[in-house]
Amino acid sequence: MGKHVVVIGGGVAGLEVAGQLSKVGIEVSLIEKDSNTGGHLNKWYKLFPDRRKSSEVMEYLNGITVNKGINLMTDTSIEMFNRKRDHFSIVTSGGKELIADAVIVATGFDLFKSARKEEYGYGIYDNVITSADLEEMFRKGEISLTNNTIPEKIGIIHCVGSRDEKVGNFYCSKLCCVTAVKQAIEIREFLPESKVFCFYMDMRMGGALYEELYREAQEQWGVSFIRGKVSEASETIDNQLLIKVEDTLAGRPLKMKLDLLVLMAGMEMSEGGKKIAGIGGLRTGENRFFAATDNHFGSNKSDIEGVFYAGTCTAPMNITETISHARAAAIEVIDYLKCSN
Amino acid sequence: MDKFGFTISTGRQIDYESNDRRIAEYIFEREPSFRLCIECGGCSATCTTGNFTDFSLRELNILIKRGENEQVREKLNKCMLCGKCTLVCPRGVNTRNIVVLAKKAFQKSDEYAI
Amino acid sequence: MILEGKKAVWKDYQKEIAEDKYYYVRSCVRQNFFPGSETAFLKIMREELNKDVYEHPCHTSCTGIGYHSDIVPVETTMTVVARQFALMTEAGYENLMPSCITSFGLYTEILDTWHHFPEVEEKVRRQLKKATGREFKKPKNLAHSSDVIFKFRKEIGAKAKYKLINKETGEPLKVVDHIGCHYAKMFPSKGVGGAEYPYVLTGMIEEWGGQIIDYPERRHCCGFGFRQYLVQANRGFSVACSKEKFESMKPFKPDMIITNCPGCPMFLDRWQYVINEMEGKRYGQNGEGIPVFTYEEVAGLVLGYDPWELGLQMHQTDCEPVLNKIGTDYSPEDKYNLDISPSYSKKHNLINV
Amino acid sequence: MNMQFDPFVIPFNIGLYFILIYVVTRSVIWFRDLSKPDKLRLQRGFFGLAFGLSLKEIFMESLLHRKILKTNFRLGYMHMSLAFGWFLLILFGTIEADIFGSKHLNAPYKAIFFRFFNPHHGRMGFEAAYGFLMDLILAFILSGLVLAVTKRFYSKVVGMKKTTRLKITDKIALTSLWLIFPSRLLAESFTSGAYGTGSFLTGSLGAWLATFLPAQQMAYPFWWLYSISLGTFFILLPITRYMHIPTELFLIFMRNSGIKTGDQAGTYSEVQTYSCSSCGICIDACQLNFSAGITNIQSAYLMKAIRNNDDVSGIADNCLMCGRCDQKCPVGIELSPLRMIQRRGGEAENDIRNIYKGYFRSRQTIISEKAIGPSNYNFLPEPDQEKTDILYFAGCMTHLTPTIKNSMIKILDDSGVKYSFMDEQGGVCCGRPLMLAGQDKEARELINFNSQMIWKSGAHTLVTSCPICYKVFKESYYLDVEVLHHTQFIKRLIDEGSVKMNFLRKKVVYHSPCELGRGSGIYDEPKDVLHHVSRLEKCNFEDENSLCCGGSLANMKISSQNKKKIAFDAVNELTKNNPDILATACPLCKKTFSAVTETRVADISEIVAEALITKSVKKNSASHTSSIKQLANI
Repeated sequence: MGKHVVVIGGGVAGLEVAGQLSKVGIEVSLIEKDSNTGGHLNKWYKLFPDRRKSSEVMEYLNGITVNKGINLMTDTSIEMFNRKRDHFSIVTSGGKELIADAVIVATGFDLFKSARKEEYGYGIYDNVITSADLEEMFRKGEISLTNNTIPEKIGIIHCVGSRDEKVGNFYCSKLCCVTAVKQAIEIREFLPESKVFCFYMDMRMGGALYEELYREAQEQWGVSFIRGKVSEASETIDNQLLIKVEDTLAGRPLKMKLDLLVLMAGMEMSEGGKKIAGIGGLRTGENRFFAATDNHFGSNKSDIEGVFYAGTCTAPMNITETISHARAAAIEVIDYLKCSN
Repeated sequence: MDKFGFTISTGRQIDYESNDRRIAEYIFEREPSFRLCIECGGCSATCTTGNFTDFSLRELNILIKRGENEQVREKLNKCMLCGKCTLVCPRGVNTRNIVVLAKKAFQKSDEYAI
Repeated sequence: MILEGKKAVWKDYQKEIAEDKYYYVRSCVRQNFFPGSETAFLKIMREELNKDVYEHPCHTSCTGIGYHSDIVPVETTMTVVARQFALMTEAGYENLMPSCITSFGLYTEILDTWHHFPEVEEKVRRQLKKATGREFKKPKNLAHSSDVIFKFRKEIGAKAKYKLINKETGEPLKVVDHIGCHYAKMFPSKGVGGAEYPYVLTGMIEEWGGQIIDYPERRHCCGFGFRQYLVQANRGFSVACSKEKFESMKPFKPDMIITNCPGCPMFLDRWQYVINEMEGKRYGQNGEGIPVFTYEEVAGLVLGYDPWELGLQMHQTDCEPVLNKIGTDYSPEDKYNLDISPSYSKKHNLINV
Repeated sequence: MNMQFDPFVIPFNIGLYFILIYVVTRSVIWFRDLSKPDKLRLQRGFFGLAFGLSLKEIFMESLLHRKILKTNFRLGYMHMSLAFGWFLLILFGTIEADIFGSKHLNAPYKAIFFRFFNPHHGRMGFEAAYGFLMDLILAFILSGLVLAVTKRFYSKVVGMKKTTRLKITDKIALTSLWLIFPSRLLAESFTSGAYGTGSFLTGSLGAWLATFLPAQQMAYPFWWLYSISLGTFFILLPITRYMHIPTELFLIFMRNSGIKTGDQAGTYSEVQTYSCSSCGICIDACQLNFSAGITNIQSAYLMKAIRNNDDVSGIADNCLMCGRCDQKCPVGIELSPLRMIQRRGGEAENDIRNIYKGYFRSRQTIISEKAIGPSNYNFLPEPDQEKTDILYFAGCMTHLTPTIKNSMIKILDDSGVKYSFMDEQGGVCCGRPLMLAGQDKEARELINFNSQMIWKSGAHTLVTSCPICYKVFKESYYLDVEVLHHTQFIKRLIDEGSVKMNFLRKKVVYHSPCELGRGSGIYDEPKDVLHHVSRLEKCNFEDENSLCCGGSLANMKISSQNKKKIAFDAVNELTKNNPDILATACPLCKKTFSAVTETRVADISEIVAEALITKSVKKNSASHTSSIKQLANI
């Protein structure tokens, strides 16, 4: 029908929606700020709950986008975009102007900057890392400390930057719990001699097969789960990490030495997203993610007609949900373009 | 010390490093389902003994795991082994065996320090 | 430990510290804990740095101790503090420089409260007017005296006679810094370097040649905690806090402890004696304790002041180990028979106390 | 020519006299270790009816193996041919030696090796006929032997799913046992071949062998082999399972004299342990084996582990105590009581197995607290119970199945009896679970508490809903009140006519709970009650043969998954011809079954309460008002 849609963000959501739209013959321009598409997926080694390689998902996404006539613009960001009567004019960092009948915002999320939880000493203590850093280690195929020794006791802190008023994030990032469980298992696979401790506030095993994974972690891998928010970490003379936490189920404070501390960084509205929100005048919610028009049946719609949302730019989602959300967005757009004829 | 009219108070903190968790290890080895406890407290709620005193199997579980053995020792002996806990446990933990094994473990540790 | 990381944090916690014209308010307890400190501070400010530091004779306690012991209601405290401000205003000063960490914390807290609840400020103004007929301007700049020493650490370093270096080995002294809880824990943005990795004392020590050591219980309170200490029955808890710190710092073999709070040096110093009496434990090297100093005393030492003039004989844990290490020239025999005759004062150019 | 002696008989003689001496000494020790009353029983038995009974039983069981024949013919035949056949061989051999021997009353070896010493014997007439008989017996034994050998290598042949695993001494003994009769056959055959004697078996085989072998020379080594294998077998006997051959005689006699397995290890428990022939019937009977695939803890293995002084705690604790093996054991060993003794013992130190230990093993003395640590129930309140006629004790498990509790209250209220609900607010455990864990001393504390409650109530009858409680109330409480399971109580109410009920047109299958059925021998009352209110149908596992639900408190080790497997298989059997209701009489069975089946699982009391024609309720019960409350919140 010779319509043109601009998709902002080449992550899972962006690729999915672009693929779906090009399938029905809509001309799609996909704008990605990085030099390659895939976003966070590239950083991850394996995915919960079934620990399949993230590259497999990437293959799928490439399958529906590569050579499908999608106009992909990498290393490109948006400088301006505004509505001109029935279409949008988008100016890219390259100074190029795109005219679009609809815009899909799929700017995704940023991982919480763990250094903001100063008391955990990320970037200050040698062996405090984030979930993303750990995935990097998994991909390299070796988990080692800064002095190149193998850690024996590994602690995982849940809810870093989530459900935490102190860093201004009241919401639950939803994926950290299951990521922690997944990574705990992977650590034990890599280091059969190691002991892994998860420090959680609540175990939020909502998704399909999450609870089963949790059970596996306990039963087969002997991961210990300790309920309590770690209050502070500090380095000991032998370069270990001393953490303080209340074992809320024992009702006693607990002090423990660890070799490696992994912070389950939460999800935050991406910087790119904030920028778009600014220049596009799009409404964001208290959690700073994009605010959709309706929580139940308008989760893809923005207040501006013709601008749609796809994926984690609206709220924390796992890949399954992101892909569904993106497909839903595609339907919304197609529907909108039909009516706008 | 009378000289000062006070003594240095000792904390309630669980010191994971210095605690002795061999009792826990003994049980883990023989009753793997011990690992499955999610501290829901179902056992404590239905407990026949708990009906009369502050005995809580949930608490006992965690104290064993943390190696707070002295507390466990005196609580342990209140269990009647009636088995209601095993029936209500949502995770299929063989709770009775945990108590029996814990008793055995203490017995052993007393005899020839396991 | 990744120093860059810390530096990054320190960058986030810069604070504005006035250049000159300070209105100095003394601490209630330091006068008799370590009287040499404030004296030395004034000498350094006036004679070494030639700053205008004004003290008002009518200045009273800020009631912080009473406030934190839950015996003085906050409104009363505010009114008393308002009076301090009034005195400063009358004296024509705008840069408030408390010597006490708790006062500093309290002023910060009150100013913040007034900022968020102007009506409270108004009420306090009315009360002060009614009670004393005074009026006040809020201080333009509020900095703790350790902030000021931090600001001028380089100047002091330039004039330094000694460095915090072991003159035998040439090794920098290993120094534990202990920051008063009320300095930044309540308002991290108001402390140099913030609450988690405070820089205020670290900066001085680095500048004067020492080496700061970071140990697990760095953040822990010294145990003063007002109610904990004031009530004898609670002292066991108080001393336990200090002990926790000593146990944690011991493996790092610190040469000395530097503090910026009236209470902390007192307790870190005296509790070492108490713990030794009760349990026969000592935490320093070769059977000694760990000498505890205030930052003014340390500044005085590097500037080459006489230790006994600085009042180091008031310390229960002997300071001599440090004096010997940095090579201070001092007369051990004078330690307890300090004759404050004008002649002695002349000889040691003692400022008139 | 007629020799009187040949060196090859020496091994046999050594073996024979060794075993005779050993058995005598052993029996002396056993007798000495008996408790006074048991000694008396034994003496009384010896000059009483028991002796006769024993002889009969020994003949029927030890020789003919009637029980095994009944449960499994081929296996029975195997055991019979060997035992009975050998017995006949010895018997007739001796007679033969006495009649035809050079002189009468010979040394035993003369009978055993008769052919060797009388090679010309048996050419014609009566001698030949007798020879024929001897060959027949030998053939009979050999046929059994063939079965035995094949069983070893392929147990299906004798219709068994599992066969016992052996230790090395067993293997040697077994080979020697196997060698005995073939070697006798060959020895006799060669001799016959050489002298042209022998009957249809030895004769013909000998003749044929002689055609291509030097029979004369071949015979001698086989006589040696025969003697040696006999000797070895006798010497190894005491440290192998074949000790059961002599021991079983003692067992039968002691049992008939009325001696019972106590709760402590002693002569009788040891005699039983040694009487186990490891026939393996218990293994096939065990649900842990055929439902959960646990194949190393069955009674045969327990008996063996005890005989070998192994650490048995792992085996002893991993058992449902359903008592199916007790029922099936052809030797009639009281397996569950023996297991309980081991549980009380806790973890024994593994014994260095020197030969002496094998022949005279030290008996493990049993101190409950030593093994398990003390308990402490001083938190229990002062027992106190209002006066009443009938006392109802629901039990812990029943509190987890409130419908049973409420149904009983409904029935009790309606029956008009004066009753009181002993553990309405949740009482103290009956003590059986502790006993099953081997903690009798601790259990005693709880038993004393409950006993005082019961005495204070002045009730004449105690009704309980839980078979576990019932068994312990009946057996381990020393009460002067009548103890009834609620099925018995309901039966009585029906007979007295104090409750009336409709007939429910429902197809019902009854699952007999272990503790109630095999445990306490109550099979009929439950079924009578069900007959009264519903269409009770037969199933493949009735009464003694009924299955365990798997939920048993007795198994300390079993995982919840394995429990489920057992429950699942049991339910499948019981619901084969899909009944409307799977009825049981135990809260634990109900709970276990309900978890794994769509079919409605109901306690008999529920079904009765459902069918009840309620009269105008009279005020007669202390806990009446509150019981109505409970009815309300079913």
